[in-house]
Amino acid sequence: MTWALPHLLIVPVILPLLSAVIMLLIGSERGRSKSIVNVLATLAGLLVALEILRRVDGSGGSGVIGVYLAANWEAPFGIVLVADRLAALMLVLTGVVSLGAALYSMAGWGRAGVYFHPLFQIQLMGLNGAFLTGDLFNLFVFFEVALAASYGLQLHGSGPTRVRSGLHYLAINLLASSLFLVGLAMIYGVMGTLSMADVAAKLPHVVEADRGLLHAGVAILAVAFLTKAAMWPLNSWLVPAYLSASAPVAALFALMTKLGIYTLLRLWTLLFSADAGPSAHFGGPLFLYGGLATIGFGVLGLMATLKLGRIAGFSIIVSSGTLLAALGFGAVSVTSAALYYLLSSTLAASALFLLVELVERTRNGEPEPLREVDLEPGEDTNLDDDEAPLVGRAIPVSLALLGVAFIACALLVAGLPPLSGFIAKFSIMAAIVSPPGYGAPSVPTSIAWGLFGLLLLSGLVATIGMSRAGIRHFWTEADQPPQIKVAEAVPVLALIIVCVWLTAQAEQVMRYTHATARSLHAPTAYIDAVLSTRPIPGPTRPNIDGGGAP
Amino acid sequence: MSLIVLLLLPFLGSLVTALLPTRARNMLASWAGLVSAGAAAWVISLFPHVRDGGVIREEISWIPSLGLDLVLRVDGFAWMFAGLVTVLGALVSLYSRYYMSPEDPVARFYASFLAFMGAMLGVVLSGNLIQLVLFWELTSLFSFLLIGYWYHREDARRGARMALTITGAGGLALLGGVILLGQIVGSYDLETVLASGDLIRTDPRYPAALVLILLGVFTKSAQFPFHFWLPRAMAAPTPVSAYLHSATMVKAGVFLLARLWPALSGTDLWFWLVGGVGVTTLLIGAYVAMFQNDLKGLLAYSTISHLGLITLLFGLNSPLAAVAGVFHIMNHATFKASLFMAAGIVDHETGTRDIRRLNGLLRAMPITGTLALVASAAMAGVPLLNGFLSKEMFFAETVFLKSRPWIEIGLPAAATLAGIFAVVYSLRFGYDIFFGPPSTDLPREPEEPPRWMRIPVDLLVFACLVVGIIPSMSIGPFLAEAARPVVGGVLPAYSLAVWHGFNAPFIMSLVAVAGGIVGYLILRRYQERGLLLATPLVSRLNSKRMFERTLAWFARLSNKTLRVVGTDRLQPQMFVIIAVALLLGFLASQTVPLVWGDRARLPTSPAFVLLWVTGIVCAIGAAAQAKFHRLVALTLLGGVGLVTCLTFIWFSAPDLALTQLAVEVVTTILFLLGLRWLPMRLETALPRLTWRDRGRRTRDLLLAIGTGSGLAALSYAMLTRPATQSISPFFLSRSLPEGGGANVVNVILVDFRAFDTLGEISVLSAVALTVFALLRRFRPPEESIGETSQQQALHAETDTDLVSPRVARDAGRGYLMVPMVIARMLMPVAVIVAVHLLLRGHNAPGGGFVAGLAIAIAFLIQYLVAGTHWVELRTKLRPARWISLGLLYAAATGLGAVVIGYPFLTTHTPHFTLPLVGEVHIPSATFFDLGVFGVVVGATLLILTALAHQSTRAHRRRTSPPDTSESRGAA
Amino acid sequence: MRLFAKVLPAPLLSAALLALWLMLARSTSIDQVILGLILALGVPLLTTSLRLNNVRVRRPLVVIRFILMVGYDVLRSNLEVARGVLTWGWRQPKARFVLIPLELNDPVGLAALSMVTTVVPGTVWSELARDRSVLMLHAWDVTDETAFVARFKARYEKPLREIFE
Amino acid sequence: MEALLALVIGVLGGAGVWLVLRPRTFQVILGLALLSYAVNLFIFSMGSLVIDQPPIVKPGVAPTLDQYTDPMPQALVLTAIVIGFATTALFLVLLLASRGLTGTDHVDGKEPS
Amino acid sequence: MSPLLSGAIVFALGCYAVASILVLVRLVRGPRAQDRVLALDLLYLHGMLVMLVLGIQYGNDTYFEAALLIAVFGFVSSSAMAKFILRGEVIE
Amino acid sequence: MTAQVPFWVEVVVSVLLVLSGIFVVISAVGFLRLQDFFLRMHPPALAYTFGSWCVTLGAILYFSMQEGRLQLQPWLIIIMLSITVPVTTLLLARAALFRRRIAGATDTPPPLRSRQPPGMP
Ligand code: NA
Ligand code: NA
Repeated sequence: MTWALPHLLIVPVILPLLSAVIMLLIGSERGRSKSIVNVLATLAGLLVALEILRRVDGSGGSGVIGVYLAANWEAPFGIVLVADRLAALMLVLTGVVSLGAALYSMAGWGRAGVYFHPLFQIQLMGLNGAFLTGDLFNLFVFFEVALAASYGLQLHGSGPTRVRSGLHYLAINLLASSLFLVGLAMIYGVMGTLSMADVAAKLPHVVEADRGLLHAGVAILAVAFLTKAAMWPLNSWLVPAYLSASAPVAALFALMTKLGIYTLLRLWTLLFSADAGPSAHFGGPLFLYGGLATIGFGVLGLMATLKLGRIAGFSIIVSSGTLLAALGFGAVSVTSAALYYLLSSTLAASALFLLVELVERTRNGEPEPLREVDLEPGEDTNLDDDEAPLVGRAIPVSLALLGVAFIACALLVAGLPPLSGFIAKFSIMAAIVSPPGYGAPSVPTSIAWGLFGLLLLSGLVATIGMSRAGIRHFWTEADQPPQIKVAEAVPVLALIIVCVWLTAQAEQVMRYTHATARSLHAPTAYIDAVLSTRPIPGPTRPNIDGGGAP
Repeated sequence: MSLIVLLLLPFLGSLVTALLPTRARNMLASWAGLVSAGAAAWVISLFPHVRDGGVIREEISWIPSLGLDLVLRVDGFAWMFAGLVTVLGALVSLYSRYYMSPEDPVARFYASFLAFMGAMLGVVLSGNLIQLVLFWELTSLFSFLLIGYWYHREDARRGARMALTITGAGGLALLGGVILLGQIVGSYDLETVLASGDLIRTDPRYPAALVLILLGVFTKSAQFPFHFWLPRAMAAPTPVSAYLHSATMVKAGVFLLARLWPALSGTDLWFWLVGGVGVTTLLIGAYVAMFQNDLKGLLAYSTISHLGLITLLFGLNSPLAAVAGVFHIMNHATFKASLFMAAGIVDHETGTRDIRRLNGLLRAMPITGTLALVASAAMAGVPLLNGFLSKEMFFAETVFLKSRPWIEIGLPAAATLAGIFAVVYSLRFGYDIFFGPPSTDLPREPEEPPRWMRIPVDLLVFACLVVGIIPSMSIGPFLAEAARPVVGGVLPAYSLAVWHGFNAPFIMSLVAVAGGIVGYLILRRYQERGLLLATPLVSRLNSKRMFERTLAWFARLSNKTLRVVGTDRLQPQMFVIIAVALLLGFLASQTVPLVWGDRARLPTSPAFVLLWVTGIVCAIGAAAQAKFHRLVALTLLGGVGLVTCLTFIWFSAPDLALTQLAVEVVTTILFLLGLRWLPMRLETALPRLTWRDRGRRTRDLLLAIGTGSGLAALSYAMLTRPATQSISPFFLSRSLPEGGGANVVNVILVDFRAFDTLGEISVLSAVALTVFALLRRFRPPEESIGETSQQQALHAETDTDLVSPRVARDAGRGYLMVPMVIARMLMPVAVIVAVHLLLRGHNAPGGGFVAGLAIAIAFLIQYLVAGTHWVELRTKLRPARWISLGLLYAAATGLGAVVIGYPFLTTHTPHFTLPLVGEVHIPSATFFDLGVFGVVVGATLLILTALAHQSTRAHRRRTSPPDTSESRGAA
Repeated sequence: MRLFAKVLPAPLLSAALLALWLMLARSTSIDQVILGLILALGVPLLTTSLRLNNVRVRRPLVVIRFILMVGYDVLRSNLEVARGVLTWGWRQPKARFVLIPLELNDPVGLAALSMVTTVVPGTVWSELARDRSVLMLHAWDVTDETAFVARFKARYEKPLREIFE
Repeated sequence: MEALLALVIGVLGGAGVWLVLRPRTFQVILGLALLSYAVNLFIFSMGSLVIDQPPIVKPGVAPTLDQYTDPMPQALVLTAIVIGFATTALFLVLLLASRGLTGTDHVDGKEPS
Repeated sequence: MSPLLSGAIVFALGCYAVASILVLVRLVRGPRAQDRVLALDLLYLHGMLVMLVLGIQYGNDTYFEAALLIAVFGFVSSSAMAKFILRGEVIE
Repeated sequence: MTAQVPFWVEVVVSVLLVLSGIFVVISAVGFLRLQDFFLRMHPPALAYTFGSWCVTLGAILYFSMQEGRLQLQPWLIIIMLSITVPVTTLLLARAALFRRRIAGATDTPPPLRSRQPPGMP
């Protein structure tokens, strides 16, 4: 394992922090320079993430697991940062989405309140840290970092709606954080360690009498993550919070639920793999049924609303449900497909959130309809009505562009061809019904069929919802073309282009996700890499012994 | 690479179109025509390659691991369809040039049109089933854009949406079916699938796969009960209808039926599903078509009927029927396209499509009229026209079918009945509008259309005639090549002669024509009397209306359900989260029975018990008082905090005790600052408790008790179990020699787990910045904007000592004089204490957190006694700067290690030898702690002073009367 | 001299801080003394705007005598009030508000007075007139108000005036 | 002692939960505060109750868990206390903002109908 | 440590605890806010005394840091409350 | 470092602790049972002074003897306490007066007036 730049792993955490500090030092004016710093720092973060990904993927095959001992203390005693394929993938995803959001916010979005850009960077720091850390409590800390910044970003601009939903968002997250701590404490109490790899290594050998306590702790911990990952019935907070947030923030928030998913994926594959003895596959059914229920909930939401922002929110819930259910299968092929789906759905949701703002700008001042649902049409309008001329309307260029972007987002969200949303859905469906012995899940067929059907249904309902909303926003009397700044259009298009790239390069991406899934489901390499990394001998630590747990 | 270019050609054409000027209709039409004609020529030129069962196949690797590669595959059948798609595309392009109004910005039209053509080509050229689904859904998408082209019209919007919903849904079902098929076969490759018919038909998943695929087919081909979107789609411009609803979009369904015929057909399920749906659609479509008054409506229902016919043919499980199906696909495309175009010409020239208003048009437009009449005759199945041939084959198939008796009788009867209906509606289309006395009240004076507009119709009708008269010479070879792959490579014996003798099918044709004419006359009679204007029997059964209703009902139902399973209220959400955690925690803890451990218990100390009696009473009191007596609750909360702090110190956690104490102080001030802006709650102002409230409270109380018990049980179990393993001895043994500090907790915070601490100060910073940002926009409650009641009560007294530091120039007067002296006396002391805590932290209780809080408290005392104004006149605190410098400092300490080649945050303990002092050890962790200190000071002060500033802001906002006495007093 | 005032603006305070530091450090080792000196010099400079300035304390002997006297009073009053509490059922002290005209005007002196009234049980500092001319105390047991006022002024106000004014 | 501490954690947690489920923002914030006491004590209780063995290493004393209490939970609690303080502050300000903007102290920003 | 001193320590701790309970009654009963604030202030004092006695009991001076912190900053919360009662506003 | 403390020291310290305990309880009893707020403000002083001085003194004595040199740190505590306690009591007394006056209580003296008309030197 050769890391030409030994400190590369720390950069995704430190770079945002330092950028935030610089922006704080720049002062309260000079919004322009701050937003430029913001974009540059985010871009640099993306480049670093890409480099990490390149190195982690290495020469293909089993890949390389990068381990960084923060403060030079070996696991399980100190905090380690671990970059495996999954972490690298999440870093890159974060980089792409955040770059989009940062570019978008260049169009004056930072002016709606103070400290937008520093909080943005702190949010990135939290996300990156959470993806990289190999320590449970450190995970909590970075969750809190990301959340603390997200509170500020969600409330950015203030106003009754934001404050109301922000209060709920905060209260629920504080509660979830309490659960996080309780679960964490119990894991420490039983296992005597906080390093995820160490917990995983020791878990098969837990004293039988303690296993109940350990499971209770893990279950409580899971509730915290499931709340953040928006599993029904723990997810009512999501739509209002995301809906009220400003566009770039909502786009960034598309990552926040994925953080919950990531954590579940990481911990469950690591801790409760097939090697975990009596605890193997602990909690799998919960994810399955919870995921199905969550998709169902999302489908209801998509069906019940005309509002584009809500559609975007519920589509996030659907994608959370899909990912949770996929996680519940605990099979390499499903996990691999789910990872691809995660990429596509996150990018799509972010693009959609950015787009929603621009689209709703076209309906400036128009009152919302009284009813959320569309009612039946009046008596059949005569096809031959002379009043409405048979002459089309010219669509202004900006609106046409938005329209194209909207269609792309709709296709992505609904999982319709030809974009990556389709590939993702297809690959999940193909994986869950694949015959046993074909890298196949050991899940009851009825569940697999249920998920299969729900995936189709959610696609249909998303199509209905998106077309309804699209008609309402685009096929309407546009008094004047919407004013869109380049900085706002570019990120939307860029995110869509990334999805197009995902589509075109699906084979390469899936090779990567498949390798990721394979190593996730065989966590020994991860555990070994973490526990065998030794610190650098130094003046205070002249002789590094064999280490390992006492 | 020819096929991929062929496939891309329309899409590229579409892109170019989108970039062309939006109103340059000549250029746009020429371009579209050129592209489609080019594609058509290309396709036609491929015929030699597909002759005699030849197949052209091109593969582009895309996602081989998923079995999804781009496979372009042209066999006879695909070739025939590709020909239809491109040739008709070229004709429609030409036609549209004249049909669309000069004012219409047609760039969007042609762009969507070409893209649709590309998608359709993609469907027919697909050699991979998933790829087929992909293009299939694209046709739905582009047809949506085309149908909704005139989106300013309500009918266009609704029609487009309905089409998308139905066909999109079908496409998803198709995807499901195809995936199953792929799982059965082990490949999505068309050839493999087609070769695995027996494997498929015997697989247990066959029914599911078949149903799903048929859902796709039926929705796309407007089969009953999904037929209703098609008439609605007539809101599209007529060229679109001519293209989509004759030759392409709706034919995609039957295309797939034919395509997968070798793999899926041949079972009873197939027969019943496909045949049953086909015959139903055939009859219903024809029946409804008879009563249509809109030209396009009539054509739409007749299309439905003909599609039903084709479906039925494929459903009969007979190769000959399949050939007939293929043949009818071609014939129907020809005459129906020409009919749509004719209807469009009529509409274009007269301004209406109402059959009742249109009469005797033959005089005004003799050529168009003749063409339309010939085409409608083909539709009716009149001999010497192409429609007759395929219909004759159809009749023959129904007659020679071997099945149950009632089917052997019923099917020919149904076919004949449908034939009668077809004659009736063809007569309505042809005779009703072109004969009789010419209309006088038309919106426009009718005349022949421009010559080029008619040319496509000319060509199509010519084709109808040629095929109808010399079938085997004209269409014969093409039909053979098209049908061969459908029936699996071996064509059944059939003859394309016009005259097969006086057999049963011919009798059926005669009956149909005769019956049709009679039927038409009867219908006409009735309608002249004002009867039978709407479709009898089924007019109540308006499925498109039902569709809309169902959709709306679903939306409403979802909304209602959503309100039950989700909520926008906080309380139920919190309840659910806690309840789920409790439940899951309980269930999980039962993995093995929960038992208490046998670790030696600590002897109980009575004093400690009494202290916690105090704590518990405070906690319960706070819970009880929080609603109406906030200050009381706050006081009680302070009691809880104190006892917690005592617990920490009692059980060997001095660091925690210190921090908890300092946090208590700051939190109390914080709460009090907040209470200033919370108007009083009056206990009497509330209605009495209802039973529902009581129920809710009981429920909450139970959950609270449950959670409390759960927490207690878990902690007791943890407290009593013998500790088996822990990483902590490592910290204890390395703290001093390697971490350079005796206080292990502090060494953990600034060394072993310094990374946590870095995150933690980031949290603190982010929260402080958020609070500041939020308070910048703070709007206090109406009731609290003014002075507090205490302050108002004082206005009567001028000589009071209760002066407000806000207005006083010298805060050291009045009741705050003594506190201020004490506070100012304390300031340097506090600094010393803080420095002490900070520096000693590494070896004894203390550290950056508590030191920072101490400094912050010292400043807060100043604010408290002297007021914001006074303090900020004398010092510039700049808490944000403290935060940023603190963060920078902490990060820089960490990066210092990187500079000398160690991981981030590695600590070093340099040793200096100073004169007088001797050897000095300064662990770099102490510097890190200094950063922590800075952030804590800054964040605490930023939060609290921002809140405190609200008072001064509120007072600045209203023009307060100057305190005259004070200004004099200070003079 | 000016330089001296700049470097050591409050020598008394600096001395107190040094003592405080050494007490906190529980050590009189050379490094702690040096550190204490740095702090004792630096902290007053740092906190100039927020600490007491121009405090002058005269007559150290009076100070010591005063502290001892207060200490004695504290002990005596403690017993008195404790007895009062324990015998509350039989004999209730004559508690009342007492107005004390004040000549002491120095804020620090007044603060010291407030500390004295607080630490001595039986007196509660209740209100000070705005111009510092009258002080209202709540006293635990006052039979003769004039005597109480006279004693209070003599025992506490007078020494404080001597020290601070 | 162990039973007492467990009882205390239970009572604090229960009272916190009760308050967190109440409709008024001030009740909720007090509830969250009580809950964080409970959680902090809970984490603390993972390290077993030890008297007079603070984790401050003394020369000549074996660095084992028999001689010192477990420092790790303390470090975790310390972090949790600080984060808890920060979030409490944020919640407070948010509830004030909500009260000002919506005119009610109900957690949903509107009085229940 | 002799039994005498340990007995005295137990006695003193018990006294503080009993006193805290008595003060708690006032804290809960009030009747007015000033009573409660004073009660809280006294509780803090008792807490400080407990810490000092524990310090003697275990011969460990780390307990004094906490006691000192109460002595220096313990008054702040009760003072702030008192000011709140008096002015309705803590920082003006 | 930790030497055995002479017995007489233990006796003295014990007495001090017992005294402190007794006084603290008395102060609490007084605080609880006295009827009027201003009366209730007196007993706490017992705890603030005698109660804490005894313990502090005991601690100084004990630790000084134990470690063989003067340990004055506990002394800081009573100094700090004496400095800071007045702030709370003073504000509380003032608040009580204020609230009683607002409520119109008859047993409360009127606000103090300055001798000179306000504002005159
Ligand atoms: Na007519
Ligand atoms: Na007193």
